[in-house]
Amino acid sequence: MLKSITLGVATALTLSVSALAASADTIKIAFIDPLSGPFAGTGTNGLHQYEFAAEELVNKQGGVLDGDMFEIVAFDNKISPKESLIQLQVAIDQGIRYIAQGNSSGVANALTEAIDKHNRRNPDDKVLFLNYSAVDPALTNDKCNFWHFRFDANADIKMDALTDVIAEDDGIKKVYIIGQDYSFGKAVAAAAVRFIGEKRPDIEIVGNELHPIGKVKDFTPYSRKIVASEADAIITGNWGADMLGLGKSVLENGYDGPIFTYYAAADGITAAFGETGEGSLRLVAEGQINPPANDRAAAYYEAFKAKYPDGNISQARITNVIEMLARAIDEAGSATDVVKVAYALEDMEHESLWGGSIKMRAIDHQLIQDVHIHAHTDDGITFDYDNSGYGIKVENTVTMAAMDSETSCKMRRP
Amino acid sequence: MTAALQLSGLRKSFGKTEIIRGVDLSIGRGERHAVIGPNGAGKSTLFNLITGRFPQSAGTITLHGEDLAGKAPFEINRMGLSRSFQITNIFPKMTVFENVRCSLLWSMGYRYNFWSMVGRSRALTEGAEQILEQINLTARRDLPAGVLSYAEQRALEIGITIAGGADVIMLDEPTAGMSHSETDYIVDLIRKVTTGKTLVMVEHDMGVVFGLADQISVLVYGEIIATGTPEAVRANPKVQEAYLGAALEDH
Amino acid sequence: MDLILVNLIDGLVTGLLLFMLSAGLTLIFSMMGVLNFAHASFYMLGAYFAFQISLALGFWMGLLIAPLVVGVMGAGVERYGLRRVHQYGHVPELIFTFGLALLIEELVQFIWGKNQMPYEAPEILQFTAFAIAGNSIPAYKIFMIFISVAIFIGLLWVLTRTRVGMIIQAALTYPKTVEALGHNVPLIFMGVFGVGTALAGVAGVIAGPVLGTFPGMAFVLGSIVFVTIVIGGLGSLWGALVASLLIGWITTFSKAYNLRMEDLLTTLGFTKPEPIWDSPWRDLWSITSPQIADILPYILMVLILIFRPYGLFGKRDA
Amino acid sequence: MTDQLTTDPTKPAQRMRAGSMVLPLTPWVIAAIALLILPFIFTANSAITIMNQMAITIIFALAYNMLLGQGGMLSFGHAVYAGVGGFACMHIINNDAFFSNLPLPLLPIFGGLFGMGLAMIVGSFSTRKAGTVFAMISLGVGELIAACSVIIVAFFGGEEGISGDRTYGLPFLGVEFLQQIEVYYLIAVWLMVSAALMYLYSRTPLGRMANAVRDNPERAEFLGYSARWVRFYSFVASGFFAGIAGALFAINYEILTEENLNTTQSGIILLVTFLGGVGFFFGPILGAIVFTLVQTVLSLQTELWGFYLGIVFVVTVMFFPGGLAGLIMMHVPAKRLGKLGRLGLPYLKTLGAGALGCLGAAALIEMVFHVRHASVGDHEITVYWTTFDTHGVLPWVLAIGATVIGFGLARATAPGLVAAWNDANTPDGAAR
Repeated sequence: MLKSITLGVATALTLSVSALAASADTIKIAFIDPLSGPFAGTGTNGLHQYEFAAEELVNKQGGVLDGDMFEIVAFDNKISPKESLIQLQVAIDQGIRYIAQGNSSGVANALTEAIDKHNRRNPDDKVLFLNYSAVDPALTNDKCNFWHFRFDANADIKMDALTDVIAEDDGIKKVYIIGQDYSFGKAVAAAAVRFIGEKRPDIEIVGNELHPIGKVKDFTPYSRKIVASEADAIITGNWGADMLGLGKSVLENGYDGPIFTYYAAADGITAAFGETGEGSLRLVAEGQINPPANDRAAAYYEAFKAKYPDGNISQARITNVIEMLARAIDEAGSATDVVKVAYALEDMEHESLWGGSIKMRAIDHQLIQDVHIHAHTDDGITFDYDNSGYGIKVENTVTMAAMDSETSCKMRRP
Repeated sequence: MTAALQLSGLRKSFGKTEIIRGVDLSIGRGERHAVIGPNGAGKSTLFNLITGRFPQSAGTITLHGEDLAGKAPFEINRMGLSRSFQITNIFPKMTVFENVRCSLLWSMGYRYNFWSMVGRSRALTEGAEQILEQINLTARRDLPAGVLSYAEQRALEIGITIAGGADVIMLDEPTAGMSHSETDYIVDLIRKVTTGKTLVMVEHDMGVVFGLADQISVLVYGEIIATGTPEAVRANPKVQEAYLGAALEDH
Repeated sequence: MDLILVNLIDGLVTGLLLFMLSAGLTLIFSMMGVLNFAHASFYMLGAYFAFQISLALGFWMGLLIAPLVVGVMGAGVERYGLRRVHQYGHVPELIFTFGLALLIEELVQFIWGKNQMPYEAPEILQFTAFAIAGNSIPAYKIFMIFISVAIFIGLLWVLTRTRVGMIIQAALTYPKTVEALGHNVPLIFMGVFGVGTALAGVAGVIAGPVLGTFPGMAFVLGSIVFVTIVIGGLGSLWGALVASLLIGWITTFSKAYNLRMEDLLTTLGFTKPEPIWDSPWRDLWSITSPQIADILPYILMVLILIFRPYGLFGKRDA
Repeated sequence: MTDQLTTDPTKPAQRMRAGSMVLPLTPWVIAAIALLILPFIFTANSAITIMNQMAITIIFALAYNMLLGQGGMLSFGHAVYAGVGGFACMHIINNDAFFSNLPLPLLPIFGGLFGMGLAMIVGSFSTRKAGTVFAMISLGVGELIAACSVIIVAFFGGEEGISGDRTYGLPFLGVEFLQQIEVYYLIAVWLMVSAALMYLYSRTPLGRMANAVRDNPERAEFLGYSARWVRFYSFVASGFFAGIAGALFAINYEILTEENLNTTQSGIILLVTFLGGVGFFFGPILGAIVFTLVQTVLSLQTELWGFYLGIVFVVTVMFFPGGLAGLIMMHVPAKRLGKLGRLGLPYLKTLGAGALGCLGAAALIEMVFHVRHASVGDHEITVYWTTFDTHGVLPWVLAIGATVIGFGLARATAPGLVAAWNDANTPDGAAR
């Protein structure tokens, strides 16, 4: 890992010397995500998935254009917006045109604005932002711009899919919504209320609350409220320690219904939930891991595990990013003219490695794809997470979720 | 003419223990007044009451006719009363010159000024150098005060005390812990720098007391049992009985 | 009504846990006049050591050994670190413990990595002790209450019934005098620091399985422990107990009930501005008690410091 | 040899006569020239961004040192003053009607005023006491405001913060601040102005009394000054300059988030200031430069940079309480005696050996970390531009050897260094 960080990044201050344009035979993609600090695990795992995807899906297939190779250059942003902007500058100085980032919508918001400003102020070295994981709906709505492409389904789309499943379950009469007190948590709560109101007006929302993000030591009082409310289902957008804390606490304190959530897999969480989470955890995500959608996907996952025995493919969409970018560059006939590449990405249709077809919607640069509801289980798992024996298995699928959903994006095109 | 410092019915208790048990004392302008008494008589407490370090339990203290009740030390200082401490109390990390200059700032009207440079003020520099001259520390002016010898630090403390131009100077055991030659030196110094000012001091060394004071009060168990000229106090049988015998044994 | 009882028990668990940390901290402060910023880091070390020991020897040996190891480390820190820094004054001491807290966190990450450790309560305690209206009270929580109360009683006994305790008590009120009486004050300091950190270690051992054993656990709890002893009154053991329970219950109850600022403001006679999403006060109106539960102790502390700087039970001014 | 304050009393230091003291211009002129030409040496935008970051940190650290170094007040929540100043500026930037009439270079004044305003409110109750009470209130207030940043979305913008576009201000002499280099010069000018003002402040009566109150608040009270008000004014002044730093942050990054306010940021500035040295005016400047470099450059080299930083910090507090500046100033007496040269060889011996030991130890730490945490099968590590297998014996022997030999040699040569040090600090012919 050390190697990969040092590889691309010459010492920052001597950059003036090394700030040459990318050489003709490599196309560099800057990976700006946390590689140290509390989220380093997630970041590092993401980096491995990028490196592996670039190697397997592009470089081993002969590269793009006339044999140009992809190279992932890692930058540690310590999950701080400020650091991200510095690293963005470093990346641009190195002649990198493609910025990939995913962890934290806060960082993504900072990056998308900075990139928009940069491209306006420096028309000669424009860059594209490949957002593979930040799901704040605003990024493809009010805050959308031409340079930003989102490859994950946004929070609203996922909630749409999630509530489809809830709507079909007649056993659910009462729902408790709880989340972290920040933009994403609020977006999840708002979407949940909206969609449940539309699809199942008879469901009573017995609780809708926010708790401080990353500050709650003990979720017991929240669990008590949830148990006391006699909710049949919990919806939460919590991630990381907040997800683990909330989930374990409600289950230990007497709750036994389903917990619908976004992020409760891999990075140690699957292992930590283990048996406790069986039968309760329901995750909404794109990318079918179990059962493998096709032989190619299975082979790809096996190869990945052979290279990173401790790793997980927890962000299947990364392969879509790499494949679609490669195709767009080929179509545009240039890796340096990012405007052309961006136009090539717009409305691109693609067969995902993980099954199903996907499409980059032009009006808001939101990728439309199949969204699955997974169950946390150890039954029928081909590829487990955290080598724990437990993994996630597809239970329901919404094809091309939210294909015609509305957007408030008013894209200004160059 | 009002007295420089007037105490009436002054009392102070800590919990149930009454340390100062009704002190009445009047110190005239220009007087050199020494408060003596055996250990634990309450001399330092009396000092601390006058300078606002502790609030009194009862009674009044007036400085030039103004009541000091409820005043903070810095307010009392601004009214023209300055004190030294039994345990050397200077600014050890600052230079000797800085120590003296800081003590001049308020009296020279700088208050909380943050727009003029102290280094630019001729008056400040000259004032401070004059004080250094008086306390014979000119040669040490640029040393951190903490590295001075004990006697020098005591001299500096007296310099700081008088620098602000207060007309009532209170010295708490200025010669404590000094050798004979050092004591003589400090006594001369005190006499020199307090000319024309009201001096109140607590002192154990009878030589110093009789050499400096023109009025003496004897404090025993929180009460003043005698006040008068050195000769009168020396001759007072009550004092001899209550204090001098004991004190002489001590030393 | 049932829920109130459940919350009282939950709050008690939180409060007692906090007390085990703040008891050691307040003892250390009263003896040495230094707020040990790294106190919660020793709590974290306790959890990690216990986890490591439990892998080999089981939970109970962890409970026994880990606090001892932490205590020895604490004594070492006092002997070779703090004592040296002491000569520079209080501010460098505070900065030293602050640096130590950073270093311990980095050290833990260095050794155990960044993920949460699978440190679990022992099998024997993994059952529901009883349930009140569908809310189960895990046996482990009862065990936590039991341990903390036992420690409190033990501490009280040592402090009031033994010679060492007398000396420490005296040192709480008259630190200089005790020194003058010829007691080996540096040794007492080292001992108190060791015991204080060992107490934090115990807290870590028993809290690790419930609150999670991860590198951020010290940071999450760190500042709240200071808040506790400041509210209780620096140097007061009873104050620490009362403040711990107070904080435990305040946070538990404000999370368990949804008090809304909107209701409060309306009761006070304010009218809600319309449309609310356009008003500069929108965030004030939408505040709910769970949202601010964890910052209530800070508000309480600032108020206490303004109006009663020596805390609820403190005798000496900080 | 650790305490830079103990000077030989027999040899009065030849300090500049206070009476004739004017701003010693030379270092300032050098600094100004350096600031002017740096962008011509480091031309990359990222280098300029890092220099901007450095300059902002310098201003913030100097402001912080007005409290810690000059006023003796330890704050655990100073980031909020910079942060609030920055947030206020961001709101000004987003207020089109007002901002389009305001030249961008004047914006930091508003940041300063807002930082100062907040400092006045908090200072009114926090500065009554110094020491632990002040530290605790600063921590409490810091935590409160940081927590508010996600609750009070209208002002702080929640988790994603608020952002704006600096270029919509009134063009200043035709400059619209589109490019980083233009922002660089704006920040550089403010750096010079703020640093000079803060330096001059320390020379005013209030600045001098801040030192006096730090050393001995009681004595200061008996000189006519209220220790509380002296602290209050220091606090407010510090808040003002912190606010300026925050405003410059807003201009440079065009975004402010919760991380500008949180306790981590407050801790960092304490670390920066203390590492640089609180005893001298230029200490925090050194600290800010070194820290920014460590953060941006070392963190690219190793994941363990926080670990090394923690060690360095604790070692500094324990052995060099004067920080970097203190270390440098320790050599002033020897230089005055003209005997600095005599330290060269002993330094080379001991520090060279010590450096070898440190490098060995660092390699060892990296290897241990790699063996413990690298993914299974990943045996390759690159340390000091050399790639090798961590499961082989040779690298371990080398690293352990370097550590042992390095520290062993350092220890063996240390007495020689101490002797040389004493010699260099003793005037020739002085009887000792």
